[in-house]
Amino acid sequence: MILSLSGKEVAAQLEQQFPGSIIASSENNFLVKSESLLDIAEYLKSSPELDLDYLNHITAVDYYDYFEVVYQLTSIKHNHSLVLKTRCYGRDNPLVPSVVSLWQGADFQEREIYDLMGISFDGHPNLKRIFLWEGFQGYPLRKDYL
Amino acid sequence: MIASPSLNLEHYWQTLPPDWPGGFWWHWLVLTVIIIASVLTLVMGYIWIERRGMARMQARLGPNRVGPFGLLQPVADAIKVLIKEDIVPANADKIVHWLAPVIAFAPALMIFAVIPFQSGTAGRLADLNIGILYVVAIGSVSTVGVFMAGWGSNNKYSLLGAMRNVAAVVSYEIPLVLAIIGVVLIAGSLSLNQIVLAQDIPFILLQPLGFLLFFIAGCAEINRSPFDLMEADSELVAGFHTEYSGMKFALFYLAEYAEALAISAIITTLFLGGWRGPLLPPWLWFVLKVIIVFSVMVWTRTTLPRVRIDQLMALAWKFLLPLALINLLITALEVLAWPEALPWVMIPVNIAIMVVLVLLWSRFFKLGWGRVEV
Amino acid sequence: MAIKTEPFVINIGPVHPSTHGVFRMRATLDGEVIVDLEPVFGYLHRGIEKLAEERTYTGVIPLTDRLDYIASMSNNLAYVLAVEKLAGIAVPERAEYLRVIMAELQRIAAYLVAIGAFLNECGAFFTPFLYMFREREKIIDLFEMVSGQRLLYNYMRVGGVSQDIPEEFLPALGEFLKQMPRFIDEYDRLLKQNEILLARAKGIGILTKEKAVNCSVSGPVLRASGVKWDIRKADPYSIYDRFEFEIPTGEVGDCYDRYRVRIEEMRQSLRIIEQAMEQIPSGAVKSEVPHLIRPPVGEAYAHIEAPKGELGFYLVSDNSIAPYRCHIRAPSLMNLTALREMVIGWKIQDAIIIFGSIDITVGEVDR
Amino acid sequence: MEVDEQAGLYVYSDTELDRAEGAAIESLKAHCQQAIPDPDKWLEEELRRNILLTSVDFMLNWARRSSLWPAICFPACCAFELIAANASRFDLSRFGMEILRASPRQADLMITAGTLTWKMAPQVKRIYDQMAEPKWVIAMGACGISGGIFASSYNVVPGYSRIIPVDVYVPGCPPRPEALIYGIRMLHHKISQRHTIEG
Repeated sequence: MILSLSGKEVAAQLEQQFPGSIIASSENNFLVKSESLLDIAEYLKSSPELDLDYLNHITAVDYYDYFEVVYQLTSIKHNHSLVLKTRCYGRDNPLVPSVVSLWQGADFQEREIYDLMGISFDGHPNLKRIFLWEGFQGYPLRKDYL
Repeated sequence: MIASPSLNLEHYWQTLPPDWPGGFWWHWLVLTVIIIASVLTLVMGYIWIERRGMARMQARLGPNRVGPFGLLQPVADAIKVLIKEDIVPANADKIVHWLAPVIAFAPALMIFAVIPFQSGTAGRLADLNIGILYVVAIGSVSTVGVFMAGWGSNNKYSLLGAMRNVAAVVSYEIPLVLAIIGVVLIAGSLSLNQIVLAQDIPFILLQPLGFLLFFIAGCAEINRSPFDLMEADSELVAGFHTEYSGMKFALFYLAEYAEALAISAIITTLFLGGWRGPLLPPWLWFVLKVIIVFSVMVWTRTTLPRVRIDQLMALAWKFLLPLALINLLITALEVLAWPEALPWVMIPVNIAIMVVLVLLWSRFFKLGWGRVEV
Repeated sequence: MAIKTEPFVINIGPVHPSTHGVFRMRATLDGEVIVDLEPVFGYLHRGIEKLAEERTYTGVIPLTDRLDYIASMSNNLAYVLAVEKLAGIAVPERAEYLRVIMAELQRIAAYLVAIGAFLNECGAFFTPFLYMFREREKIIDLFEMVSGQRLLYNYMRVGGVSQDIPEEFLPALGEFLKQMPRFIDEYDRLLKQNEILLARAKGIGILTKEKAVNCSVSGPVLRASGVKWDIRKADPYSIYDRFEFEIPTGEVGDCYDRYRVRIEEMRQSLRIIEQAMEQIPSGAVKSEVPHLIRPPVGEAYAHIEAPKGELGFYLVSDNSIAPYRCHIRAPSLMNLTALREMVIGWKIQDAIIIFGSIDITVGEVDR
Repeated sequence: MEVDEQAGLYVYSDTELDRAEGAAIESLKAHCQQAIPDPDKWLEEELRRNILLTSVDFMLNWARRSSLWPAICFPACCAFELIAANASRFDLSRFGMEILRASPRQADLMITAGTLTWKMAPQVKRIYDQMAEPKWVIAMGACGISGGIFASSYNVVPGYSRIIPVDVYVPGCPPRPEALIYGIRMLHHKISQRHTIEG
């Protein structure tokens, strides 16, 4: 079985490294500030005991007030996984740092989120619409899309 | 459209059989009609054989609804294609686009002018004393047509396909001609009729390596699988004739099979003893042998995957060319030793030489797993 | 003297014989060599994730069929596992076994298509493809017995499967298991003993271990690169911990390895089906589940080892009858991440077979 | 957009090409909101024709229906039923249809197997336009007829008849190969009613 790492434990561990960047944590996941996402992700990937080298998926959920971006990470070596979340506010130009530099697998998924949810990823090498065409009005996966 | 026969009319008059109705022009007219009709019929037969044979090899039935056993399928295809709209792409080079199918098709038909399909003078349109040279020269012309099609269509896939074709034909022409020279050495003549007459033992037995080389190079020359890179379905859409429709496409389609027919006819003439054979009438022997050769081509087409363009080149230059040269050398030595006619003892010897050489070369030469720099 | 050349941009697709549907690659060529390639998606983007938000939990199952349409059973399974995880629904034993049998049969069927298409792209003129389809028809017959459909089965339900198997199913399955190994050997010989195929496939399109993991590649493509990662073993969902099977891996990560891994996995799937057939208990095939499922507020991610790779469903519930958010982790899309690096520097013919060896379904890429 | 002085050609960047594609899709979407009716009027036509023309017609129609070469246009799920119909068990090659032309110029029949999205619509229309006359279209599957299960989506064209005229509709999701073969037989029937020569 893939061991689901407890968000609380990992958050406690990270709190020393990155004070103030963790907003909340629960058994399944933990929520970080979007500004410090890249640093934390880098730590999660490179730290030997976590070694979360495999990015299962990225997705975004629209909660009207904010967008939640969810990262599911797995370590193939230790066979454990972790869910990392971040939030971004505002409906005009929500912005989250891109993790393509860490996990190349994020490339198409970030473009997909940009295309369908309208969240921009800062630092993405080729951020343009992936499924819909240039000039498509609106972002279909948002809850207020008509 | 048909090559003018030998200019030496005086001589020609004399070679005609005494009971031949009319003279030279009658001979020309009747045989031209016979050749065009039989080539077109045979090409349709080929298409039928290929579609049915291929279907059987692929665990299917193949066309069987149109006419008995689907025999009328090629006829229906031909009528349909001929009455279909003819599209010229907007930015195409109109003249080149229009001329290309003609130039590709005509040579395939012209080759049959010198191929003897029957004993005696009535069995061929012209008995050129340099028949095989004529075949090789004319055979290369259709490449020009293919390249014109690729260029004139203003389509990238067409251009890629055409360029592959030119590269392949230029490379494979050399082993092809070298393989022919072996036959010419033994027969002692360039005339196709003389070559047939010289085959008391079919040359496939005396020249097994030459036959192998000729068959491979011939398949590559006419874009049969596994060398069908020019119209590679899964890569280049339809290759050089991507932009062709209607009658022009029909000409390309016909040319493809007419070339296959021509190559099988040449193989039959050079290596399988042409029209010679017991019991049955000579022309029937000829047709039978041609169909057998073509069936082998169908077989390879259904079984073998396609090689890559650099592997195609490597096969020509590293495998076929050296072997063709060695074959030529050995044949020359044999002919030097027995200037009259090669004895039948040479059959097992030559076959053994072929086996050894091919095995040896496949040791030296690998198609190359992975990246091959050319 | 160097001849002045200039790059040549060619659009492969969206309608092209070898793009497995409507996929487009914008390739820049230098002669025959690819210097740049950009995959273009979206020609089959039907908005399944959006449509799922307006349907009930059960109503989403037919949509999942149409994701990877040559492996519908696997898609059903991944989705119902996610809903069961979200709502905490138990599944009867017999249904679990049926699910495993169907998922493994589906894997064989999907690999047959993958291998056939790969060989077809090598230029084998439909022959291997048609032979693979002959065997695939047998599997489809089995599926038709249980679900009445030939392609999009819609067989699994939340809390079990839609109906029990008819009594002639297990004998037919046994017959199939008896015949299939011989055919798999035949396909194996196709590549192992053909010089042209070896030359076309060996050493082509190498994907290294590190690159594969970094690019989130999964399934046979990941295993061919030498990573022993199979969710059936790593995170045994359903009842996969009860069966014995191996995880075949490749060494180099080239097209040949990807083909070998698929062949080997078909054999392992047969092993799993055999064991499941022996152990299958009798009993109910569906637990008592309300027609309109209202899972508690929360989220769940369930993933399975689908024929293409890790297929996951991320569901968010707001205690209504429809999912608040349904995200699909599509293996085909992720596996394409590495495509650009894999094909650059190769000939256009290689690019086609590298693409074929990754084996995508556009329905899943674009969703 | 840059201008290549030497060749006198316009060089577009990828972004510009993407925008152009987007504009084409939008304009097609704006123009194709109504279904195109079946263009053939043969049903109402009176059969007042002489024997010669009829037999010429018969011959041409026989040829056309006996060698329908399908174009490759396989967007989605139904493609697999189409391939299955081509494979050993159902074997469309019996009707002379095994020659799948990858080039639309040489094809007669477009079997639209699968969902059509607005992004794909311009390409399908272009393929249809590239096919040489006479040409026919079979809309295969629920998606091809009306958008099917995806009809309410933001990117799905509700049926191929919005962008190209369709001759035969084969319902099903996906239709079984038998249904497709039945549809092809219906098309054969339709072709044999055609008058090429106006008498």
